[in-house]
Amino acid sequence: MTAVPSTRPAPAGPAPGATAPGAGAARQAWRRLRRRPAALAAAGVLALLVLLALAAPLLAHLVGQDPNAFHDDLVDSARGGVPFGSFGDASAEHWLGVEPGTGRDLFTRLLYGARVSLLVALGATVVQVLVGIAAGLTAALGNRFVDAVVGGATDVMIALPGLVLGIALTAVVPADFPRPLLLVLIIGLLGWGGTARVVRAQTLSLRGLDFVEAARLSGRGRLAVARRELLPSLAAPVITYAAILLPANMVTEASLSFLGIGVKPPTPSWGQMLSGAQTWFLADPAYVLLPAGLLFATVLAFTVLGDAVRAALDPREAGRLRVGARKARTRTARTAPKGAGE
Amino acid sequence: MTTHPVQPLVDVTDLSVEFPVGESGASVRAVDGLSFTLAPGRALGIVGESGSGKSTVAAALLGLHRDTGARLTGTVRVAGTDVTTAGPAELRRLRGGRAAMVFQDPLSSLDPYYAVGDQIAEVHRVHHDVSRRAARARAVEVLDRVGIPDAVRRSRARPHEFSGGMRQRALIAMALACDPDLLIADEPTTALDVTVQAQILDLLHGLREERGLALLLVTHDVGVAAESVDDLLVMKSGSAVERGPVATVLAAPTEAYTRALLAAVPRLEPTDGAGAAAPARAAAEARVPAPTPARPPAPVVEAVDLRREFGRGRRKTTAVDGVSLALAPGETLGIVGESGSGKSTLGRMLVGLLAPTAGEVRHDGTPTTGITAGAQMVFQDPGSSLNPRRSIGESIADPLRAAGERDEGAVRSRVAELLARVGLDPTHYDRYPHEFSGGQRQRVGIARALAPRPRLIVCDEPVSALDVTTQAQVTALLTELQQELGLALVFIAHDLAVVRQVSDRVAVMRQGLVVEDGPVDQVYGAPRHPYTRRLLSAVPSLDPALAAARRTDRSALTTV
Amino acid sequence: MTRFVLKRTAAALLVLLLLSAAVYGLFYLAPGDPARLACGERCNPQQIAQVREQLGLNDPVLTQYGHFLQGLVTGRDYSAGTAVLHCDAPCLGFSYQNDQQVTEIILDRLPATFSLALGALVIWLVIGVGSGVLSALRRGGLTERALTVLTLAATGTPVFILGLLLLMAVCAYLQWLPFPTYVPFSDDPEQWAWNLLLPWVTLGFFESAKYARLTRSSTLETLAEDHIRTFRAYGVGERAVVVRHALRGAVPPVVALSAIDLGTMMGGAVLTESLFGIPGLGKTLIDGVRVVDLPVVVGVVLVIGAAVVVAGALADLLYAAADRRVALA
Amino acid sequence: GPQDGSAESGGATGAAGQPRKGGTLTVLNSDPQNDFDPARLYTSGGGNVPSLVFRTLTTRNRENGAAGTKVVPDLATDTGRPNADATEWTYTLKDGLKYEDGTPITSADIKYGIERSFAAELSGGAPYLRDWLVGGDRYQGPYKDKKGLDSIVTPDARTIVFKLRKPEGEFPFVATQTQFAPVPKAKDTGAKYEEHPVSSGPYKVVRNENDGERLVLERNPHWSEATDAERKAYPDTIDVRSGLDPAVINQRLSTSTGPDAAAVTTDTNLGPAELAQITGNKELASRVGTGHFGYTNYLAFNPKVKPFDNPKVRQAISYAINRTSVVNAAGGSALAEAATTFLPEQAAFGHTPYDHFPAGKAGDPAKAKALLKEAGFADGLTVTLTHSTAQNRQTSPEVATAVQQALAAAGITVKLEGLENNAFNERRWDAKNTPGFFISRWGADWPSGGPFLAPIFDGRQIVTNGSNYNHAQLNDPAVNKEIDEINKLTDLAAAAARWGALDRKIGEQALDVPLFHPVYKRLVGKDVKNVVISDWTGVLDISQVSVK
Ligand SMILES: Nc1ncnc2c1ncn2[C@@H]1O[C@H](COP(=O)(O)OP(=O)(O)OP(=O)(O)O)[C@@H](O)[C@H]1O
Ligand SMILES: Nc1ncnc2c1ncn2[C@@H]1O[C@H](COP(=O)(O)OP(=O)(O)OP(=O)(O)O)[C@@H](O)[C@H]1O
Ligand SMILES: [Mg+2]
Ligand SMILES: [Mg+2]
Repeated sequence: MTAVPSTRPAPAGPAPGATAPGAGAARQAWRRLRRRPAALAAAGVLALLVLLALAAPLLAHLVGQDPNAFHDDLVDSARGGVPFGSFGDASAEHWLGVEPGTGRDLFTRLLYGARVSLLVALGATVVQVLVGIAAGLTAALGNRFVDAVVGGATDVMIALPGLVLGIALTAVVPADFPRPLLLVLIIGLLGWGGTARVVRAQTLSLRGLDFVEAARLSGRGRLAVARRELLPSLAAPVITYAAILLPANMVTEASLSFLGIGVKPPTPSWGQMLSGAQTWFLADPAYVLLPAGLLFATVLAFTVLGDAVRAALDPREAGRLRVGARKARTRTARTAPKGAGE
Repeated sequence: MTTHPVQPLVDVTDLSVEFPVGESGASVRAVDGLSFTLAPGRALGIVGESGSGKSTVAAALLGLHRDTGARLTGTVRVAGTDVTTAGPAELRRLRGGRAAMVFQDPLSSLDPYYAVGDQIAEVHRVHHDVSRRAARARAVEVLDRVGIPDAVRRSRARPHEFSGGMRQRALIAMALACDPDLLIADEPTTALDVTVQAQILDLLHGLREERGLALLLVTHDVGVAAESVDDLLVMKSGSAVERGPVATVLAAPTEAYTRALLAAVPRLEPTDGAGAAAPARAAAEARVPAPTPARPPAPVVEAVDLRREFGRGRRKTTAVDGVSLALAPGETLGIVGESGSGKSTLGRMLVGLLAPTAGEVRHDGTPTTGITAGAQMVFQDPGSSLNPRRSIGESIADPLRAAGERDEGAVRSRVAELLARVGLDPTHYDRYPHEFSGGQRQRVGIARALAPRPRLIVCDEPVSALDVTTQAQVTALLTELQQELGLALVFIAHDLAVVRQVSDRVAVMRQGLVVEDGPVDQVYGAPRHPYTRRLLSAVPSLDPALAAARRTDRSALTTV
Repeated sequence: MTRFVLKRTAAALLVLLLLSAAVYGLFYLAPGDPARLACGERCNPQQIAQVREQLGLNDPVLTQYGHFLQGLVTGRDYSAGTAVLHCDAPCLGFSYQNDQQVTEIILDRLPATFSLALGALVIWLVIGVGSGVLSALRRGGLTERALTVLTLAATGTPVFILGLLLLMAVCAYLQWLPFPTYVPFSDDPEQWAWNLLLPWVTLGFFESAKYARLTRSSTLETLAEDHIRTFRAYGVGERAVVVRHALRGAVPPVVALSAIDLGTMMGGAVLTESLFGIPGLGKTLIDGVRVVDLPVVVGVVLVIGAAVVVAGALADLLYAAADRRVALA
Repeated sequence: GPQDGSAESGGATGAAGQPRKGGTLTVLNSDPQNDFDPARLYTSGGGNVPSLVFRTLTTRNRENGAAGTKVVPDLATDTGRPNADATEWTYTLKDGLKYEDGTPITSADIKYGIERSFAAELSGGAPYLRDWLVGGDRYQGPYKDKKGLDSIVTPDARTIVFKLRKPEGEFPFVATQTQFAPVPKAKDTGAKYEEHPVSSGPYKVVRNENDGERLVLERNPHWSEATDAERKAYPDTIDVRSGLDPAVINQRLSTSTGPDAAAVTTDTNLGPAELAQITGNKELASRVGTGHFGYTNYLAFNPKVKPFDNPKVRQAISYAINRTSVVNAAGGSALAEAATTFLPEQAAFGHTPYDHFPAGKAGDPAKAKALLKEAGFADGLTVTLTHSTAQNRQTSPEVATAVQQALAAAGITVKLEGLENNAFNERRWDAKNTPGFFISRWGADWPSGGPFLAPIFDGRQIVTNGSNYNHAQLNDPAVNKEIDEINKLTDLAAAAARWGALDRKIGEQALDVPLFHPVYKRLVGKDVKNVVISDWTGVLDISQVSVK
């Protein structure tokens, strides 16, 4: 095969290893993604969850259950309200059994809970990522002073305990302010430090690259350069990081519920169910295992998918195992410090 | 050193290497039925354009393809070991113990976290059952041998504290530490500038003479090979096209491919014969009016006592230290000098990417600060000068859009026009950089520089990362464009031969200062500054006999 | 180096100032009247007024904050009824809920928090880095997958559930260990360790997945670097290559993250502390927030802030030490 | 008291056999003994442990059940001798009373102890002394006001006389509070006193770490059994470990291994989940002590807020309530007993049964709808219910949702307003800003109807610049007068009957909807004997427990 056009100066075919012509970056990433069965499975699980969450009212209607309706007849009041039957009194009516104490239908509550949990976790992640990118870019592109200020703000945010902020916020925001949004804000505003750090580091290393300089020469303003040249390159590390943040946010939502700053009852969320279920795992294991299992599956799926997306976005992982030289050449040109010469 | 003289040290028969690529099943055949032998103590050079499979062969000799998914067929015997079938332990003994490899990139080939001496000692201890202390002593000894001054102290330094040349010496020292019979050097000097390159080549030569090492030198620079080897093997697309004693192959190539390859090599000698770019330069030269003292045209760009410092306090370096120059329309100024002499810094100040600490830059007579539309730049590394995540069309269209062009059709047609102009398929607007070869990417870079119709283009080492044939194409394109558009060009390179081919005038830089400047023929023909003379003598020659003579010259010069 | 330290210190002081101001501000918003809470159940209005006066809550917030800052620099006096208590500079204030100087409270609680964080650090480094390396070595294999799922299981389970499960399994069901009660190191180092084992494992396990992933990806990244090829080409065995050279590349990010995590954990791993009854700062903070004990909350938040800043600087230093290519800014 | 910090309440079996002296009793608690100063503890005595260290003029009768609601002498020879109109109470100290250091206890020490409780530095404690003693409302405590409180007179070292502003027939109950414990002036270290309070009881403090997180008590050699009829003091050592998670405490008690076999808790109840497990296990069930403490959880109305000004609306809600759901939300029938009266179901309170708006087990939505229609809300009604977000199963979201569901059946849409616990308490006790409809609860400071009804329904106790417990701001001269009359009685049985009748009468106005009375269930370790649970505290009496 011909690796590089030899003496022929005329237009030549694509270089070796190139994918089919005309494919956009996104399409190529998708193609790489498609080759990973684990990623596809993860995406499938997530899609199913989202679908179920979206269709919660419909499904609840179909199975004929109201997630908030009490069923006092299904729980044993003398024994702390534990459901009568085994496995949370699962039955043809209540597929996954009922909640201890209230006898509310667990299946529909889990469905509705998914809405809140996914919404809060995704929302918080979006906030963290957006604020993190903004802060990271500002720090990296601004002067020393700006960098120091943003760095300080990051430290302040990391050190502020979520509980103090949460309680203070719940006190000032009006009672009818939507709780999920409040949770998104609390978790999001406290958790952007990591993203900011990642973005800052990445931007610093990208800033001096030739293509960024070339873009500056084209006469574009700073912002336009940052948006067009830097942002796309930040996608991979940010996605990786977001895949770590997302499950962490779900767990945080659970912990906040545990501390009483969660969503408003009777709206369920997995986190809230989990914190309520805490003590029930010996008396009524189903009550704990269901939300815990769902949370775990979601975390696993997000992680696997995140890993795969990051890999797919990284051209280095395009399937070529290099013995070395070619990659090395470009790399040194980028990162090698200017030697003093011999 | 105990091998039987009758048995070749390296015996490669019918070697093929295939790499799996892309989707299921597809593969690239990097080496295709190659056979050769290397006797103990001899030196074999493998030359060929980029991608011809040279590095793959070198790696195959040490079995480095194991577990990478590559498929090897044929036999490879090195120092009595069958590399394709040897067990892991045997292979480890071979690696380093019998045959040692020196890699192309000296910085990334050493572990940044450990002291250089420790790394050499570690490798030494793999092959010799000695104490840590003895291994350290050995490391110091070999470092001293390769000419690292103050080796005891320097052995404790980490790679980043070494300059490029020193690092390459350290890698050679690492190879020596294990007492191998064979040294495999894969482009050992590509990342270095000419003077350092000459030193390394001299070192290799000295070691061979001293220890009777066999050498397998992989390079795309025919000049480097000419200086250092006994036999030459020319590769193309994974197979050998020609082989024989170096003098014969260079002087009387039998294959057309070899002839083309040789023809593409830029020469230092003022021959107007071969060399793809030479005619172009001649034409350009003809256009430039002879120095007319009457009224010189207003210079396109003018540097007035430019200075630039980096860092503060003790770390302060003066990259450019008071440079003044001027460039007329249609003129090409070559800038040469060793690494770190301030060439890029100067170039970046000329286009406004970097603000000078003192002095000023004038475009068409008016002082400017910051970026000006009339000045563009072509970067050294085609890999990193294009955003891998944007299509090339978008990159080229950037200046047009920045200038306020909103009509999509107009943008596209202008980009197509530019692509055609630099010799690319005009329909490739939506392709991404990685779908192009190095030379093609450099063309894209040039097209982007042309887009805002600049009056000045600063080319910072535009061809250093390309192999000779591609190099020739790109230089030819540049001169052609200049001629056609009346551009002023600043051409930065450390390759003196290339500079000679394209430039009208040349400036030699050293430590931020222009030590000599003038018309090319004058500077190359009768260098006044000793530094210029040293630079020129370091350029490898295609004639092995001349190379030997130069080597003697050099040792004389450096002892001065 | 001195420059670095000076600059960092100045920046740290600024951060701490901002933090204390932020906490004062937030408290202004937070519900709960400190005087009423300090006074106790069913205090009558006169009593509350007395307590409010006593706590200095009648001053404007800014004055209160000023007093706080002044106390930091010069120390303050507090009335304890029979005598006047002097709180030496840096005085973080006096908690009327606890009748103790905040500095004392923090010093009392710090050992427990520190014990918990340090042990957890060891666990997450061992589990996280260990499994990270193992999965880098066995990439694509069954071991890697099993490790990934295991560490993710730990991360995907809220720490209060994880801890409770462990506690029930180990102490109640299997009865391998008695139920842990915190024993200070100074009392009995051996008991200290035994009693902290479960909290360590809980927290360490919970955090480990993050480290496993970080280690794995950094190790893989380093393995793809050119210098690794050098050592392979010189016959260095695969294990030595990974452990001596590739793992080294994972050290800086792991160190940096550990430093940050340790820093924030100085504020106490609230849930773990309360589950296992460890008298640490986290619980102190939560209780402080609940009863609106401003001096305690400000004090603990400042400790966290200081730890975060110090950890950040330390991470930078370690980074620079591990990789001299990175200059100290 | 109005809050839950002192949640205490009688009768478990524990290990069989005769109690003997010796051994170490471990106490596993969730809340540390932050306050260990007698001046700062509330009426319930701060979770029982302090009563091992502080003796008071009178004390609770340490017996199971209803007998435990009686007040008996402690340091004093009797429960107090009132003058004719019960405005002056005289006590005489027993002979041979000593502190842990052997010095004698005098009446001046008791006076000093009470005076300390007026100091702002030592805030806390109940309001009664301040409200009742002559000059109590202005006294600033012995640190600011060295002269002392004139209304406490100590004619000799064994006699002490209290002068009250108005008749208080229940003064002996108040004299059980730790404020009536002697404090030697010479040993007073102000706010630091709690680190090592000087013991007058059977045990003294030998270790007090982290502000009461770890307490170790050992025998006080100077305590004499002869002077103390109430405290048994079987164990040699009491080791209190607090700061534990409630789930962990209960699990440890149920596993009962090692020192946990001789362990009790003074602050952690069994939750519903634990109860579900335990009821199936005979051995465990035998170790559960059940107690009743005078507490009522109710829905409170503020008639100043529309539509709660309309009695028909309040009645409709009373009819609609589903007490089965509410009880389940509070942990099931074993942990909560459905209530229709405001007074707890104990004779000491004067409980008189009534159910003015019978809702049955599951509520009567039809009746509720009818009443709403009469009130002009034929198309239903939307109201806001304020509750706390604390996970306490008392004023918590669980209870609120149960109410919400029940009212939904009657066409009342309930919007929930969950407040952080501090904010919730501030709101519900803020006269100017009381929510129209909220979940509340009230507990007795001593087993009598007085402290139960007076703060809630006495019009003179409406407080506009502090905590107001009269949520309905009821100011009915007839009610006020009756309260004054009952307070004059020193015959407690007669008083109880009248409190009961008053409760029944007020109940007709539907100013609140009684929901349930909580029941306390607590586990003890398997070696714990002599578990005594009085109806006064509702929880086991630590002074009676033996571990041998
Ligand atoms: N690991 C690999 N996987 C797939 N293809 C590879 C791999 N290594 C090399 N190739 C391909 O094999 C061919 C020969 O590569 P090789 O690196 O040996 O060339 P070379 O002659 O050394 O080139 P250069 O001068 O650029 O170093 C090229 O087309 C290259 O793209
Ligand atoms: N951004 C920078 N910060 C600090 N020092 C710099 C910077 N850029 C260049 N230098 C220093 O300025 C000097 C000149 O660098 P410059 O890049 O101009 O050299 P060059 O001649 O282009 O070398 P090369 O041939 O390696 O490209 C070097 O000593 C280099 O270390
Ligand atoms: Mg190569
Ligand atoms: Mg340069």
